[in-house]
Amino acid sequence: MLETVKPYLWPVLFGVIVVAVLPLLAGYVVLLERKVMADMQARLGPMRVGPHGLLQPIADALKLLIKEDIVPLNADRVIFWLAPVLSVTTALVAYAAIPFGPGFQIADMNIGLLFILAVSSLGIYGIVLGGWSSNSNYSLMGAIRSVAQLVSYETAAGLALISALMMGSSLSLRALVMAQQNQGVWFIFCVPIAFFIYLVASIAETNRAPFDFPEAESELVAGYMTEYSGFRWSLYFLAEYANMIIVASVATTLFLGGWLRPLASVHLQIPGTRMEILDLIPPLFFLALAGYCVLRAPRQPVAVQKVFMLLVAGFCLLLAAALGWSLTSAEFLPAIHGAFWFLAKVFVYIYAFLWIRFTFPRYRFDQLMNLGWRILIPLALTNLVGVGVALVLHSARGWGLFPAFLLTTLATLAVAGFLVNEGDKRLKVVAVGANGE
Amino acid sequence: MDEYSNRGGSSVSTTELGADEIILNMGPQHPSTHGVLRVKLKLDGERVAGTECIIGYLHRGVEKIAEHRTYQQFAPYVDRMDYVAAVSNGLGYCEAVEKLLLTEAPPRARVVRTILTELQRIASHLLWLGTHALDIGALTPVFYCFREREEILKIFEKYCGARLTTHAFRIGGLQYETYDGFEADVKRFCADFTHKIDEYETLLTLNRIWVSRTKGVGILTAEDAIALGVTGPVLRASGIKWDLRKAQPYAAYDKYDFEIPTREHGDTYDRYLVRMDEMRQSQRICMQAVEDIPVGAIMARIGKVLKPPPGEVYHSIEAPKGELGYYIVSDGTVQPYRVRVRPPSFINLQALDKMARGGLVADVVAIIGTIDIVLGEVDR
Amino acid sequence: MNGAGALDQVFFYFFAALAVVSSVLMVTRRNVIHSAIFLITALLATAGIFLQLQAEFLFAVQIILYVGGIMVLFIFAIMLVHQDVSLKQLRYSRQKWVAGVLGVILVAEFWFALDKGGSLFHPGAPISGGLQPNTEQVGQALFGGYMLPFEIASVLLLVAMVGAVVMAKRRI
Amino acid sequence: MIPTTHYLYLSLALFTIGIVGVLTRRNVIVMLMSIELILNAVNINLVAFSRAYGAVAGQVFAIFIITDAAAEAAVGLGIILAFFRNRETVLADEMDLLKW
Repeated sequence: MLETVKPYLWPVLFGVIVVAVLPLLAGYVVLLERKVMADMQARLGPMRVGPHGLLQPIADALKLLIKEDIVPLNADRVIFWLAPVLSVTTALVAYAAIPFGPGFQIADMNIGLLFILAVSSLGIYGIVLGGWSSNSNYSLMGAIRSVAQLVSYETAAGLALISALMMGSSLSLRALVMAQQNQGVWFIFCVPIAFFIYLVASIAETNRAPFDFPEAESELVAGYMTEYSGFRWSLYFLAEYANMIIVASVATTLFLGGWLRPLASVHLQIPGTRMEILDLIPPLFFLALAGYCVLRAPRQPVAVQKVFMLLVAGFCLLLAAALGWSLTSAEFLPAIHGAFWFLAKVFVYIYAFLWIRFTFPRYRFDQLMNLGWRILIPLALTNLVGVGVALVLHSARGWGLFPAFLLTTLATLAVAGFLVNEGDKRLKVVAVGANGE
Repeated sequence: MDEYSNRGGSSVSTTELGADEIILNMGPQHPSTHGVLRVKLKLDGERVAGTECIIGYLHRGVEKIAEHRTYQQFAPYVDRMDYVAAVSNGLGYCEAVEKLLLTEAPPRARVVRTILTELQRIASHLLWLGTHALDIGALTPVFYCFREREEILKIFEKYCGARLTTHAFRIGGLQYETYDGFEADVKRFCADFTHKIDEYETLLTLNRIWVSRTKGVGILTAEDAIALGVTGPVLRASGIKWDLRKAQPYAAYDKYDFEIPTREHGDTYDRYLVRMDEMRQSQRICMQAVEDIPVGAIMARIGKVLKPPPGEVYHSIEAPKGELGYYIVSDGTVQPYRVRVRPPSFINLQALDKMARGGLVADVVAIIGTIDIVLGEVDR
Repeated sequence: MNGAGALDQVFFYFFAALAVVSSVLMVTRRNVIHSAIFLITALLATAGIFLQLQAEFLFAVQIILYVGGIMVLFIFAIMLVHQDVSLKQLRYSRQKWVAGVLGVILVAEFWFALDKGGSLFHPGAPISGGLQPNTEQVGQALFGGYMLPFEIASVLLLVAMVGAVVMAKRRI
Repeated sequence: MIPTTHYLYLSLALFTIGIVGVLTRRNVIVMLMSIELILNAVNINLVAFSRAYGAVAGQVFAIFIITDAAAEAAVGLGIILAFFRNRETVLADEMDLLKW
């Protein structure tokens, strides 16, 4: 019996780690978002709880936990209770397939990508049922909008992902990363348009601005979660941020080389040792961070905050030590550094999300649908044909990888220009029509 | 009472297809109705089949209060109407009473009034720009706008001690002399501000999403605008060159060189552009005015007790939101017999139905923003 | 019996029970949304059975298409039609007894057939690893021998799409 | 190893429940959902046989059936919505006019 259980031990342990760490991570993504937003808007952001607001997520979580839980009159209680749980569950289950590093993956499924797509498509139910069971107009409209939006943009996202699949010829996420290693190029450089389509579609899928219709505050107050409060509301929030991390992870794995180091095929070694110069970046980064924290510590206003800042510095030092120590061991090097690079890429992707959110106004719902169906999906299809052609040119005609993809990318760009142009023309016609009324 | 049933945001779901139309209540507690405006939307799916504004949630009886106050005592009340452009309200009222008294403020007071009023126009437009962009979903411009508005409010604070409801002017001139460094402050602000407007414009003017959200949305033709009595930037965006600062100059506007920005389509985008240009023009006026402020008295000789001769007067100025008119009837006592205010927001709000009908729900939000209403002024 | 086999059995009977119970609930619930939720549960349980049968690709397709696509469409439609009224209406039509009897007869018939004839199936010894690699196998079959049916299915989908648009659009 | 007949019994159960659902419920949407359940039961059969005989054809046909179900749901729901718009009902026994 023990033999039966044994292979499941590591995955279960990884799963527990993910489930335990993820809410915390999501909380800090929120803090990051608020800090980035503040930076872009010429203010400071949270500064009160902990130095530079470092404890803000924990304070927020505590506050949400002890808030009153309000259930609207005539709400469908069971579904009202179930919906946020469903949202979070589906978001967490999707992590099962994501390779955070070469050794750190809960399950390497042969249908890994399909699994993630399948599970995240279930996330719709959390939104729809929550909106429906609240018994409120705003919630219901938010729910209906979100269904339409998610269904449309899932198509575009799926089509964009297929081009990476064609490059790596596998559905297993680990195999896809290995393919990028073997071919010596991140897929984003081969299929930039697919990456762009996925970027846009993933913003829409996670309901982030400029596509945040299900919760457009100036129109629908808070959309499907208008009637939610306290802990249930925070579950939705957790699900949203967990989903953000998932789409970022998928994009990282498929387009940005997963856990691979930038310039993974360059091996510049420090003379006399086996260590590579580029591998020194992660420990040095954390060392610098620790140094900064130590410098800032005396400037903190309260003694507790000084201590906390030093603790943060110690934590960074610990990470730097772990990353540095792994340089000496060939076994742990890819595992630990892989996780570092993976998370770094995920955060870059999320930063792009935030940047876009604070820069652009919100689309209107019909414009969103137009963008999805009339531009992104045709473009994704064209791109798919382009990738196919390029692969044939590469493998059958012996073209180089880059000339082949340059050609098809340019062709796809031309189609994109045409589509956008047509869209603009249609807009003008609509405007003239409105004038005529 | 009316054809619309009284269903709030939390009522039973009515989005069935069978009934062709549903009623959605926006406000009075809704994030984007700018205060306590309540709009009942009759929706056909996502299309707006009709709107009805329900106002009065902020009614304080300002006009009635005036009948029980002396002329000077009433002056602070007008600040509470359009509370984001209090200086303009004060200017209109003071000039109206001065007209009633058959007197005029001295030249220095008039120039200072012009400067402060134009600064107030910029501040009001900045607030409009920030909230309008926020309604359309751009989160960042509002903070930039408030940053510059803050500078203006600082100048107000230094001048008269108050930031929002300033009560900056008195009947007959000014209470306070300008503080040391007033000119320098205004000049510094004006010099910086040109770049700041460019900054807002880089964020919005050519942004595809912004253009697609505002162009062709909420179109108001010139005929409709005139028929509805719309004034201010909303009117000028429809292509009518009408600005009281040029048409019947007051304060010191006849001395300065500025233009009246107009556009022709009358949509939300044009109104946006008109207001942006107006801020530039206001900055231009301030620059000219601050260059030479005449020296001399700041208060006309009118005495402490004001008893205007019996009669009536209508005086209007170009407030940031449009024509702000005061109709005052005097019966020869210290208190006005009747004061009637023509607030620009109230009149402009009438155009909402014309602009919103046939559009989408999201457009209503944009249109309420583009009219630039302040409920304190609408309800009085 | 080894442990993996036992696990296999646990999964199968769990999913089977889940599927049957939730489909019974689906037919009997008064609230249409609840019915839809139980159908979703049944479909997910079926997906679990597909997984247990080592048809991974079908497992993903079942969830993406059936649960994530078709059932969302159902819920969408239920939300669009007025559903408050249905709570007060009779659930079952008048012929429910006839239908019940027919159902019992149907079960008896099939049960008899399976009971007597089940042993007549002569499956070869199941391939130990299942049809692996599953996705590739299905893909090759789909684009190889079943190319024509595949294309016909796509035409069917196109027709259905046009049909649905025509049906749903108020003014064409 | 679970015998193939167990899958067939499961399939039978789901199939019968689906049939009873179609025959008894008045709500057309529930009837459509019952039909989905029937198709699903067939899929279980196909996949079970595919596993038992080691032939991929069963799975391919299951995919075709899912395609079919999607088409059916789209058109069926379209009809229901159109009907509901005109008649304000989704009950089968109230759909008793050929023309209105």
